[in-house]
Amino acid sequence: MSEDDGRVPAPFGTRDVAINGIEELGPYRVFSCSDPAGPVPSAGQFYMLTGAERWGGGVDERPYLPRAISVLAAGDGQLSFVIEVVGPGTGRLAELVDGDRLRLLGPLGNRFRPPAAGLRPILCGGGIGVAPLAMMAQQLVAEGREVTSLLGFRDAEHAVGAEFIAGAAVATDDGSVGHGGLVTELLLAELDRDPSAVVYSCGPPQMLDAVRAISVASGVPAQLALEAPMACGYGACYGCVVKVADGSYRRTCVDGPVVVADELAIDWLGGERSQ
Amino acid sequence: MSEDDGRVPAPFGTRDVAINGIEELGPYRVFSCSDPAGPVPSAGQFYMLTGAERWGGGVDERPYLPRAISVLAAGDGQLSFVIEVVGPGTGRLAELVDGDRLRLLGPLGNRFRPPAAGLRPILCGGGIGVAPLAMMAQQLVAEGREVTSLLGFRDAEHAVGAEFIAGAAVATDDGSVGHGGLVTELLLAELDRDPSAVVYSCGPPQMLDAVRAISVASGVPAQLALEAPMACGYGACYGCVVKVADGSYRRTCVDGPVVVADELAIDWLGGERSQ
Amino acid sequence: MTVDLCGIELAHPVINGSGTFDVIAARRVFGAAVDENFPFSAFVSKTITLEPRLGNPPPRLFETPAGLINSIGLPNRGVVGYLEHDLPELATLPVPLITNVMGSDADEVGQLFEALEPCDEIAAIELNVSCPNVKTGLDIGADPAELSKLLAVVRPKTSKPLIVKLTPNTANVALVAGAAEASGADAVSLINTLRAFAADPTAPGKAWLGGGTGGQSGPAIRSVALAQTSAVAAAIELPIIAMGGIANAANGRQFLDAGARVIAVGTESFRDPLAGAKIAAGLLS
Amino acid sequence: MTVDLCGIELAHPVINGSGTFDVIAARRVFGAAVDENFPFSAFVSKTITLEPRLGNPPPRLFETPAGLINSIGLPNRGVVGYLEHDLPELATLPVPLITNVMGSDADEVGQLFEALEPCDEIAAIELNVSCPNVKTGLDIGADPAELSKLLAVVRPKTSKPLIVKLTPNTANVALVAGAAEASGADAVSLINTLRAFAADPTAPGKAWLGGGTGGQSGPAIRSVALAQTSAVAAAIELPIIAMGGIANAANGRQFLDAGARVIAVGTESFRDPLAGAKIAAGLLS
Ligand SMILES: Cc1cc2nc3c(=O)[nH]c(=O)nc-3n(C[C@H](O)[C@H](O)[C@H](O)COP(=O)(O)OP(=O)(O)OC[C@H]3O[C@@H](n4cnc5c(N)ncnc54)[C@H](O)[C@@H]3O)c2cc1C
Ligand SMILES: Cc1cc2nc3c(=O)[nH]c(=O)nc-3n(C[C@H](O)[C@H](O)[C@H](O)COP(=O)(O)OP(=O)(O)OC[C@H]3O[C@@H](n4cnc5c(N)ncnc54)[C@H](O)[C@@H]3O)c2cc1C
Ligand SMILES: Cc1cc2nc3c(=O)[nH]c(=O)nc-3n(C[C@H](O)[C@H](O)[C@H](O)COP(=O)(O)O)c2cc1C
Ligand SMILES: Cc1cc2nc3c(=O)[nH]c(=O)nc-3n(C[C@H](O)[C@H](O)[C@H](O)COP(=O)(O)O)c2cc1C
Ligand code: FES
Ligand code: FES
Repeated sequence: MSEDDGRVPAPFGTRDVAINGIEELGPYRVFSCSDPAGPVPSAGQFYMLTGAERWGGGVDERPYLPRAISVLAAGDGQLSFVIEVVGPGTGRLAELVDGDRLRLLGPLGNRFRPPAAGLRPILCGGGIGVAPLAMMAQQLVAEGREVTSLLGFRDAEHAVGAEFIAGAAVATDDGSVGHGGLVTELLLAELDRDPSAVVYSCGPPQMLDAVRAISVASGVPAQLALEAPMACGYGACYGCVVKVADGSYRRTCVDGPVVVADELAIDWLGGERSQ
Repeated sequence: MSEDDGRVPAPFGTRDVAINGIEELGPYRVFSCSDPAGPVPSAGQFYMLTGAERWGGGVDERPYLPRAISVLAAGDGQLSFVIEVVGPGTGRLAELVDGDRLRLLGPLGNRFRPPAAGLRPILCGGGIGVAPLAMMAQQLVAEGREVTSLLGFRDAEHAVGAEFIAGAAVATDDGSVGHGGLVTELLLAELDRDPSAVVYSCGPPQMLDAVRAISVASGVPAQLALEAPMACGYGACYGCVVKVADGSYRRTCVDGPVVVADELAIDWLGGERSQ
Repeated sequence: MTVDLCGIELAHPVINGSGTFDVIAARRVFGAAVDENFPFSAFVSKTITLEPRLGNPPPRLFETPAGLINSIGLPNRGVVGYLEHDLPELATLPVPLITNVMGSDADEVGQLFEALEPCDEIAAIELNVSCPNVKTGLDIGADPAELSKLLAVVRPKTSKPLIVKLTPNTANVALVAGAAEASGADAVSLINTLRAFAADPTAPGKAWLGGGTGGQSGPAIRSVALAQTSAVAAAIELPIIAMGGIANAANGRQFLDAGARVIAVGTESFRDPLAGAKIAAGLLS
Repeated sequence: MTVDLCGIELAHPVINGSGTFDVIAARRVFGAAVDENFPFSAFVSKTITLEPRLGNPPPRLFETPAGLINSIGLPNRGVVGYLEHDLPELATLPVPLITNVMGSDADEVGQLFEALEPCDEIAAIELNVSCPNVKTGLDIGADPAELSKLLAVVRPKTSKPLIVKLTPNTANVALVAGAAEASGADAVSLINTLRAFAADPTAPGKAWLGGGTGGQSGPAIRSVALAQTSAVAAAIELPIIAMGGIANAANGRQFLDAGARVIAVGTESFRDPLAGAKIAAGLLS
């Protein structure tokens, strides 16, 4: 998926927009902003976000660089995002309140490709990975496609994230909501039932790797939206690479974040730390 | 004034207090906090202040170090301060709102000494230098002393700072309020009228130097509260020095901020930049 | 505000730091706007080596107080791939092209110079001497004598203006700059990243970066960059391209005042791809 | 958590960086609490020289992104004044005293060592080798050979444990540490401040600091300090006292994991005089 598949150019340079809607959903924080100047993003794309004021000054004097955040929903010149706080960058983004200015660059990256005719789309996600899948679900439903959504979470607290996709089946690690176990167990059951599907996936690296392995083993195509630490988001720093099948490295920001499962090297997770 | 004149020890280490009162007065911002754990400060003393959250992230990723701020008033476990924004540190302090936590160290430094019997106290200040003088005025009035207060400001906007000291005579550079000219012209007139006085002064370096020169020339004693860029405020860094009469350097934070006029080297301003 | 850099006329004094802006990727992301509003008055390529390099395994980045450690490992197609794939795209740039190269010895550098020699699209060569000398373990550019030896061999192999990009990891950068000047360099650029280590926050004692150590950039190193720029400006007559933590026009102005002819923006472009243009505009106003 | 530093037993691994805590002033400001809750397991004096020094004219400080440049200029009473005025006050400290000294040549350093030799209150000497060599302009500690020559002369002049405080402004600090080890040092400490320049924001091209150039400290230099600590730990067997931007226990832990036996807190003490105690407590928990 490294060709540019007709993506619309992003405005060159950052722009400041105002936050105009905040919502807490359990451990997640959803916020919206008005972005009349920006092109309409597609599911899978992301923005580099910075608080326009006081970005920095957190633990260890961070954050300093912008943070990559998937678009959750878009329309009518509005964008929304969902954040899970894991460090100083997401922490600062979650502190922003209505009226604060957000600095953004984007939309960036490629996007999920539409399912081939006859293939049933299955969305399979984990944790904060629900964001691009929620947007994909909306796109697919708008096109009249039937969607199967499978979402995995740590526990009941996080499982409220399932609300982002209507009708999603849920798995939790601790069994407190839905299936007790891995979301990929739900995926295997679905594929058992009917393998003529295409899988769209986003979530923690271990989950994505399981989806990759299932896709490779079963021949069911899968599009994986990857995460990687990013400094720039537009191909300038070469920092966000992932190892691909031929042993070389590919930039997640410009040749991703969406990759086809069999494009990844089998040991693509090797350089990753357990988070 | 380098001996310790019975100052009360400051608590060892910073403490966090809550801001519980904010007031705008023209270009000045006054804020109060409750500090039940701290000793009662005296006029001339100061605190090193930091916003407990998000100190940093301003222009050039500053502020990083705490900022020295004179105490404006104290009593009943409350402290108040007045800020004029000149850079990232004062800017951040001025952003703090009710309920925000302020980190403070102090009270630090020496203090204005009481006037000798028979000497009439004249307070002579400029700009934000009004803060320690306002506290000194209160102390003197509480002791039943009559006080002459002379305050100089840039313009009418800043001259609202005269409200910190009841009954102060005002000079402005642009003549928009009170005497048009330097506050030291008012001081000379007062000393002409009755030279058996002691001058307490705080303000911009050029003003303090003029007061110093008047004191040295007239023999009227003057106590000057100096400002210097400070990293620590408690004598650790040796960064805040001022040149004294014997040609050596003295730390403003522990052997000041109050110095007697004739203790300063004539060229003490030499290393200073015009601000 | 036009600036002469070794005979190349630049519209303003702001260029990019090598390896911190990929115009080919930027065109894919931002389209024609990149060329219409090109942020730099010259474009410096990332470092090209003789053979292709994959670069280091991830993670390659670590955010620090007011900066960034990178351990990218100079991924590039090698000089043949560069000439074949990249140069045609770079030839259409609206600004002069400076090609940055690195080799581990005089032989490699010489071959690189010879390969670039016929390309008229390349206005100048920037030689990155932060390559560790296999024998001493020091960067070649850390030692004035080593650098002189290298330049004596390779300088004659190119007719293009030669910019030597010094390493900051040395005891006295002015001595090294002096050696570059005496050995025929046409300009020097500095500073490259400071040797830095990122500890894995999750595994005590382990390196976070796939490449082991890395290089610190960003505002954290600005004061060191300014000190080295001043020291070099006092020691040599050559034009200086200065960089290191420049994030706004006021920062840039300080480097120009310290004696730089041209300034380069690196890490700040990651925060805003238009940083260079904004800084140039700020310098003009 | 007790730590052995060249035979000196420390209650925990956190000491102060030379010149960043003045216990005599702290007692004036904070009273008896300083001794009752002393933040460090040993106290390192500021640098003492043979002759008294006034230090540099102000301004002496410049705040930078995530750090500080200082140009204090080593004000001190000279070794005679130190022994007469400061030592009696320091002798009552609740922790061992390490006296930091600097001299511009072997003769000066030798005299300093001899002057301190009879003082039982001094548990160890830290030798600051960031002094510029008048002939080469480099810091004495920037060159392994220079340092070996110096130590060959002065090492025999003290029976106290000798800590060599290395300069970070060198191409390969591990080589210098190796020279210190081979020449009889009992420990090394690092890093001192990075050579830095602060431009006067109000006067283009002028230095802000009264002393001209200065030294960068604080979190901005932490990644460089970690890299140098790792490199030195890999090269020598001596105990290492590591510092540079340590602001919390997690930072400190990374230096210990990188091979330091003891860590020192400098600039962070300016933000909170109890920083050392808080970091020590954090390491224990
Ligand atoms: C394309 C894309 C889309 C994304 N979409 C979303 C989204 O929609 N919502 C969302 O919440 N997140 C999203 N993320 C993830 C988000 O970008 C990261 O969680 C965020 O960058 C973390 O920043 P932080 O400062 O909060 O945490 P960090 O402190 O950066 O910590 C994150 C992890 O990185 C490691 N790490 C890396 N560098 C450092 C360092 N210098 N110091 C300490 N630890 C470090 C740590 O192990 C830590 O666990 C997305 C990422 C990508 C690439
Ligand atoms: C004892 C004492 C009492 C004080 N009391 C008060 C008070 O009651 N109210 C009050 O408002 N102020 C008071 N001050 C002054 C206050 O501490 C300073 O104005 C404050 O530290 C400035 O910080 P800043 O970040 O806002 O500005 P800075 O950016 O620090 O700028 C202040 C000036 O310092 C220079 N400067 C120094 N370092 C730098 C740097 N790194 N970058 C750029 N410029 C630099 C600049 O020329 C600038 O004009 C007092 C100071 C002292 C010493
Ligand atoms: C991600 C990254 C990659 C870099 N790659 C190169 C490179 O290929 N060649 C080179 O000479 N310098 C390289 N540099 C160094 C920069 O050109 C520049 O010298 C340094 O980052 C300091 O400037 P800054 O603080 O503005 O980033 C790189 C820096 C970064 C941050
Ligand atoms: C204001 C100041 C004064 C210093 N004085 C000395 C000194 O006298 N002798 C010395 O060896 N190091 C001195 N240093 C260096 C520190 O001991 C320490 O090596 C350096 O600051 C790095 O640590 P930090 O980042 O924790 O401050 C000084 C540092 C500062 C900031
Ligand atoms: S984030 Fe910089 S290249 Fe991908
Ligand atoms: S501010 Fe540090 S010694 Fe005065």
